[in-house]
Amino acid sequence: MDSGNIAWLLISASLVLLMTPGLAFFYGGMSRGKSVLNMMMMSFGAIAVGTLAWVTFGYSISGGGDTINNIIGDPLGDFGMISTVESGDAMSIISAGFGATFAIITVALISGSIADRAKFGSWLVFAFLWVILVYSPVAHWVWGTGTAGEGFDALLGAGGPLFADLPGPYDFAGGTVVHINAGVAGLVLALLLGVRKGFGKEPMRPHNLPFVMLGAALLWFGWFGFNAGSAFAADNWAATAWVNTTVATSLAILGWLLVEKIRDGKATSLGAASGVVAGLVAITPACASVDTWGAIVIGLIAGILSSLAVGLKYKFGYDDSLDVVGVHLVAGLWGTLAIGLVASGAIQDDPGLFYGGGISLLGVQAAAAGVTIVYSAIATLIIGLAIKYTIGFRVSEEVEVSGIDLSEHGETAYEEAK
Amino acid sequence: MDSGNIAWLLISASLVLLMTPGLAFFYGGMSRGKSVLNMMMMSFGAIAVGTLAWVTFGYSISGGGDTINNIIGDPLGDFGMISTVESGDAMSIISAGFGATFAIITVALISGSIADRAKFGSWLVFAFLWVILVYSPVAHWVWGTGTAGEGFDALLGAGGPLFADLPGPYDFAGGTVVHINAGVAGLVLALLLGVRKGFGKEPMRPHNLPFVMLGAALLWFGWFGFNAGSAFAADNWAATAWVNTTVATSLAILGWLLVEKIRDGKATSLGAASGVVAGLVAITPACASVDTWGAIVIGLIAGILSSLAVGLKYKFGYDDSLDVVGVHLVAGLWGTLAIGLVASGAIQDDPGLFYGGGISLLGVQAAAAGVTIVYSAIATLIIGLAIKYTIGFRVSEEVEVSGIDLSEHGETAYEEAK
Amino acid sequence: MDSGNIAWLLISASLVLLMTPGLAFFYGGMSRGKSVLNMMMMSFGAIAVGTLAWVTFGYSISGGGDTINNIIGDPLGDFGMISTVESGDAMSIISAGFGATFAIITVALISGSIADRAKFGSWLVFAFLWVILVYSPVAHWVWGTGTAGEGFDALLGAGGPLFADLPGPYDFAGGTVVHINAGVAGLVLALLLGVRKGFGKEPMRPHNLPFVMLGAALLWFGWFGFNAGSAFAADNWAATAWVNTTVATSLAILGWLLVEKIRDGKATSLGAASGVVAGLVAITPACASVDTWGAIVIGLIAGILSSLAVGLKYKFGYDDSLDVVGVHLVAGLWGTLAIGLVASGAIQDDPGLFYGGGISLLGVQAAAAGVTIVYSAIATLIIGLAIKYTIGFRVSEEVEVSGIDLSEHGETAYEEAK
Amino acid sequence: MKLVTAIIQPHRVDEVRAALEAAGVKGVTVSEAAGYGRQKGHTEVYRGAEYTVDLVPKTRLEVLVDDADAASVTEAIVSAAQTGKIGDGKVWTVPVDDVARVRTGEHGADAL
Amino acid sequence: MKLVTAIIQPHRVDEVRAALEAAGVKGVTVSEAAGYGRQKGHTEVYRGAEYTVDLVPKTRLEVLVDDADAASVTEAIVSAAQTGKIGDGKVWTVPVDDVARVRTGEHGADAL
Amino acid sequence: MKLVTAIIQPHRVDEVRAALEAAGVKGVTVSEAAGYGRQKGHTEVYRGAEYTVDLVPKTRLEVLVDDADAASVTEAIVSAAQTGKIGDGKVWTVPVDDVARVRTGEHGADAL
Ligand SMILES: Nc1ncnc2c1ncn2[C@@H]1O[C@H](COP(=O)(O)OP(=O)(O)O)[C@@H](O)[C@H]1O
Ligand SMILES: Nc1ncnc2c1ncn2[C@@H]1O[C@H](COP(=O)(O)OP(=O)(O)O)[C@@H](O)[C@H]1O
Ligand SMILES: Nc1ncnc2c1ncn2[C@@H]1O[C@H](COP(=O)(O)OP(=O)(O)O)[C@@H](O)[C@H]1O
Repeated sequence: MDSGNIAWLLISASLVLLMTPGLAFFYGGMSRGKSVLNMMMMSFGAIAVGTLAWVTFGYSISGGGDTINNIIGDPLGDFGMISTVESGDAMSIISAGFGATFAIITVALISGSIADRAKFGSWLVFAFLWVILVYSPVAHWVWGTGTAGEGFDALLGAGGPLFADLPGPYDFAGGTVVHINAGVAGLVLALLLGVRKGFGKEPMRPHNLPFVMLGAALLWFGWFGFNAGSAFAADNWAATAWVNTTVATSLAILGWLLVEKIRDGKATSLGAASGVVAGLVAITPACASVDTWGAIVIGLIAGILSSLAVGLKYKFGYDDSLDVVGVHLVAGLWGTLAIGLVASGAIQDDPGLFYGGGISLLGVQAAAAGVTIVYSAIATLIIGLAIKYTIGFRVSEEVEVSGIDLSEHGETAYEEAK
Repeated sequence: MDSGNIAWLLISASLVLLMTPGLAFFYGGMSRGKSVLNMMMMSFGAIAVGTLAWVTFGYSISGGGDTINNIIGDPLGDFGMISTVESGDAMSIISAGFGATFAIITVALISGSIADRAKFGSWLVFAFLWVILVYSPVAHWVWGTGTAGEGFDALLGAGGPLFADLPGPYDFAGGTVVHINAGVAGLVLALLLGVRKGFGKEPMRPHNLPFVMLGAALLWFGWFGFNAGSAFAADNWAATAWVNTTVATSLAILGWLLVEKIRDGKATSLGAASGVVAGLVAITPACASVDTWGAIVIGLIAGILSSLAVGLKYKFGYDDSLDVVGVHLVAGLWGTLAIGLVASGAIQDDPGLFYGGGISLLGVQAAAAGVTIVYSAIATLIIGLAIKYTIGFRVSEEVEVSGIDLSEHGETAYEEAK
Repeated sequence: MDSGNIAWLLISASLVLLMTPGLAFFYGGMSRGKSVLNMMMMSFGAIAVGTLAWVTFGYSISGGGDTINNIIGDPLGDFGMISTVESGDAMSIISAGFGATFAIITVALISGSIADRAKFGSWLVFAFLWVILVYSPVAHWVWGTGTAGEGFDALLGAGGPLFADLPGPYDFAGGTVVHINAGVAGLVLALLLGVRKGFGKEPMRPHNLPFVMLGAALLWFGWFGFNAGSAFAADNWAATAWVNTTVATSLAILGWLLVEKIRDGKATSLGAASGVVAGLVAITPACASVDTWGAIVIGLIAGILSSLAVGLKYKFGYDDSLDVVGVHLVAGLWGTLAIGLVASGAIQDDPGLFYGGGISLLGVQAAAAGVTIVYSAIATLIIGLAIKYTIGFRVSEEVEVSGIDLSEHGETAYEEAK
Repeated sequence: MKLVTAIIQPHRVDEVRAALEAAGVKGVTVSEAAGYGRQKGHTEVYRGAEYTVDLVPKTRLEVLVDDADAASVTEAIVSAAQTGKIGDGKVWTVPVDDVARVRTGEHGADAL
Repeated sequence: MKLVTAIIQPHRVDEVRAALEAAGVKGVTVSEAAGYGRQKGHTEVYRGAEYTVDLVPKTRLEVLVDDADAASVTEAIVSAAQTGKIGDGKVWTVPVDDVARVRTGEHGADAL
Repeated sequence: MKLVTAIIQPHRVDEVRAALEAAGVKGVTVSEAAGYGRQKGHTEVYRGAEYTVDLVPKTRLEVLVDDADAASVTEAIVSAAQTGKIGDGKVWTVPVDDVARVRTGEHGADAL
């Protein structure tokens, strides 16, 4: 046992747990004043039921111990995480905790696409099921078994044509498992629940931009645990991940603001905060694969791409209210694919296309993303439909107009004048 | 010197210091808009005078060095913490700092029971004296000497019948020292200062619920340092404490929301934030004594108990304004006693009643709680009375109505429109 | 490689990065509601362009590798930090990242002096240039070459009369490099841009004091990484820095509140938050040079001095809007000089005047401060003038009146009622 | 001249404004208000303590019009603001002695 | 009909509302205001800079009543709002030409 | 008595207040409002979505005066509030039947 590594994992897990309240502010600030509490409660609720889902079945499914046909871990393999906790092995114990924080933030991310209109109870049920049935299996494929390649091959039939004998896929901290996964699920739920009353007509502007900035700041801070903590050691991988995370995120801010300045004439604070998140998302899978130039390219392009992508929902008419698709799916995809382009080969073995590697790494990255997209879309749809046609998923139009905070939670956020 | 352990203590101390500003937001958001600054200032003031009290006498009293009849540490044993700092021993130095952060948050917790009506100067005097005369001795009994048993035996006469030859008491991170202690002191002060004008009639609703959520989030984040840091090493105890803290807190959220849903029809954000704190409090003494199932039970029941207990003040007519009693005393007691029931015996030696141990551990836990309650009540009352009848403790009714922020601090919290 | 030290540096760098969003809230809360976003954007913008400036040239200039006449590091010495990142040495990599966070917060501090009136684009240009041309050289002189003495001697001609064969100067975490430097630059910019419309007549009170408290709390939390992280190890220096940081800051709160209570009759929350920052600033250079008594003296006097100094701008008529001079320059100077008075000699070699050392340490500290002041003033002025007479630095009076958030960023901060 | 004041549901402001524009009204002053009346408020619960909010948010519109237009403007507001639910609000008219435009100092109908 | 407008101390709203209900008034419109007058404001100090707040928060109540009730409603408000301290406020009455209820389109006394 | 109501630019409040004091007016009630009119609003953009704010913030002043003073008070406000730019606002006068001072119960001119 290396106490330095344990110390880094302990604090990394704490940092990642803080990300979800950070998200509550990022999303909550973007909501309207009459639905900020519901937005925040979806994050806090995700922590509560996400932990329960993880401790009961999720951890076992995602783990690499006894598996069912190598495809998923045995859901009852370590029910209650008891044998891990009683092992007395500090690294195993805190890794189980670290894993919980990833499951939590991933499902919490989805809530942004269904702002202002989901029944709180239904959300809790969704989050519980989604962690077990969607997050945990995908985590198993990518991280549960040595390398992501093995996991996907197991899923698609061992020794299958896709990943065997090819490099990668690489996903250091969760480009596929977390961001593509959550982004796709967000899109599915947005379509399933339908647009909000007034979508595309009424403005629905963010009610508290400093809260959005606060959320972005806490997310960034927590993301150091997310990315550099994914080294599972306080080593040069962690240090590199730290530097790349900072560089890419800074450049994504600049990328997003540049688009705004050119297109709208003004660089906004919402743009800066959004750029922060887009950059963090894009560098997540790649943070230990690239050098500083790679981080610069990934960040800058992430900011540009996502700032353009958030407009798509008005074109296509899906109400992805707080842009889970435009930010997490788009930047997550970009970061995952970018490894195939700009991986330096210095830390991990396989360089990307522009660093002297062939096209195959890019192909593998795309395939991994594709499998995640397909699985996440189908599984999320099934869970969503089951909820919609049993307990119902959406509040009434009247509730939307009068404010979901009041009707779902019996509260209003502010009474500052008294 | 193990740099990994030092690193973990350095960051744990930083995390625990952050808890007090977190508390400022948790409490401040629950206050009315005209008294939020005073509420926050009681926390910031607790940091300032708490540090001074600790550095001068508190650290020496709580310490295990030279003692006065084994009952308390010699108050001038390490006046100014100079000999500790000059020892050059990193673990000793940062442990002294870590101890300061515990003293600070404990006294700050008390302020919730006297919201809107305490003179700021009197509060500072109270906090200074309380850290020295109440917090530090109790810390000595529980943590200052090898085990809590020895400390209490010394207090009650060495070799006394209560603790000698019995297991425990166990208090890993401060169920007795911090939460029961602060909860009792809060009750005493609430009674001493009397109810606010309008208590039980006017609503006095929280003026900013997102601030309450922010406070709860910062408290949780900081609490990782509190609980897992109390291992004084980055080891399996710390890792177990981390996992149990997360599990119990998540379940306490669910417990609190469940009661609300059943009783009031709606699960509130204030309930979720309150559940966070109740869970954190309850798992504090037990975080290294139980396995995951124990954490689930402790958390769930803490949420349920505290959500019911916060209503008691209206029944009994004491104005514990922000529920220091309902949350800290009740959940702190529950967590302390729960060790006697569900301690697994795997990490510490003694299992609880349901894990094959006898009833004696429960008895010892109850006795430790009892001693703390009695001492805290008497000593707090004496300090409180001394202040009340010299410099006065409470502002005038006019100040309460017009707002304590303005009259005590000459400020108003917001002027957002300009 | 010591994983405990790496873990501590990883988290320290994360903490220092969080300081800049903390500053955004500290400054943003003090702004008026119509310019809070611009204030926050100056911090977020500083992160974005500060990182870019550091990665490209700043790191190389500040570094101790190849130098130009020993005066500054070769600006292209490690362009892109590539060779550092590819070295695979965890400590070097994370130290480069740690350095970035210092450059960022230093330039962000300056923005407080030009609240409400700087063009955002011009600010970005300024921040980029200032990191490269002012921050990085000064960092080189003080930290880039073994000891600060060597650096300054190189600057002033090797073997010069000032620093050779004398003790010090000492600047553990950045009294000169960060606070004096930023303070002077703030003064220069405030003079260059001129006073705001209504300065000294209209009140311009802080629009959200809880945000100011939040900012102070995040700054303090982050500052543990800043001060204790500057030990570059989880050791007794770090532990001592941690304790001194907490003690001095607590005392500075008391110092500031004391002045307010005596002078204005009321201790304010803005005063407490300001005291936090003044104390943190003053202890920054001295945090590993003094014992607890030294920390008490430095903190208390810092609070008193800065609380008096913030009034100077009304006397002299410069609009240092959020008191960069009164807090950072004054407390930074005090802390730097105080080493010459109360350094204990126990950790570092040279004791101060009151601890049995001679006057020479004080002289050297003053000289180091002096050199920093002169260089920072001149270089900042040149950059500022260049911007003023090319792209312009200040918005129109109409923009100031209607609010810079709207005109520069096209946003308003709040719409809570909807 | 007349001052027509309307207390309406906040979410009908856009409709009313459109109706006023259609009726040729060039300016309106808007402010926030709250009302008691037949319409019920709601209850909020904080840590088990009930909190009754019986003031319902409303929006106040004020329109200065020529005497001749008062009735038609009132009807325009009533029909645009009507949802048929309790709490739709009131519109009333008071006589005005004089109006001045600050920018020009004009008085009377020219000032509208 | 008449419109009775009252500017009162914010902390007397509940008492006045009760008095109005007792007087048979069914609806009231409430809004926030601030006043200058004989009552003094207060001073706030931020980093040593004084900031004088001379606007004192007040609450405005508006009640539409039948001509006959104007005087008694005024008295009801005055006595319920009175604390005897400077700054208690004013109550005034203006003539109203017409009132309409938005929900039904009724006019006149029926609309109250 | 008369009630003079003015809708002005928020940043002219201090000037108007000074002018009113100079004109011997002892009390004023102030509240926030917003207006549509000739003056244009502005556009805000959030993540590429445009958000048009066409309500411009204004401040409402209300002054109760003796009949004889209504015209001079109106002029005092107009000249103090005037900037000459579109959006300077309106000042209007309505007749008042009666005024009461809450503190004393006085009526009429004594109540001012
Ligand atoms: N007598 C009154 N004087 C002033 N405002 C009134 C009066 N009665 C009602 N209002 C206003 O009109 C609003 C709607 O009235 P309410 O009685 O709830 O519904 P409705 O007008 O549809 O019958 C109230 O909220 C209040 O603002
Ligand atoms: N002439 C006036 N016109 C309009 N409102 C007034 C006038 N005089 C006073 N007020 C309002 O009445 C409030 C109380 O007036 P003030 O002179 O302070 O006390 P009092 O009415 O008890 O003598 C003021 O804050 C203001 O809102
Ligand atoms: N007919 C009206 N009735 C009520 N208020 C009006 C009317 N016309 C204008 N206003 C108010 O006066 C303000 C200024 O009017 P505007 O037409 O923009 O400029 P100006 O009065 O300088 O021509 C508006 O914002 C609105 O608050």
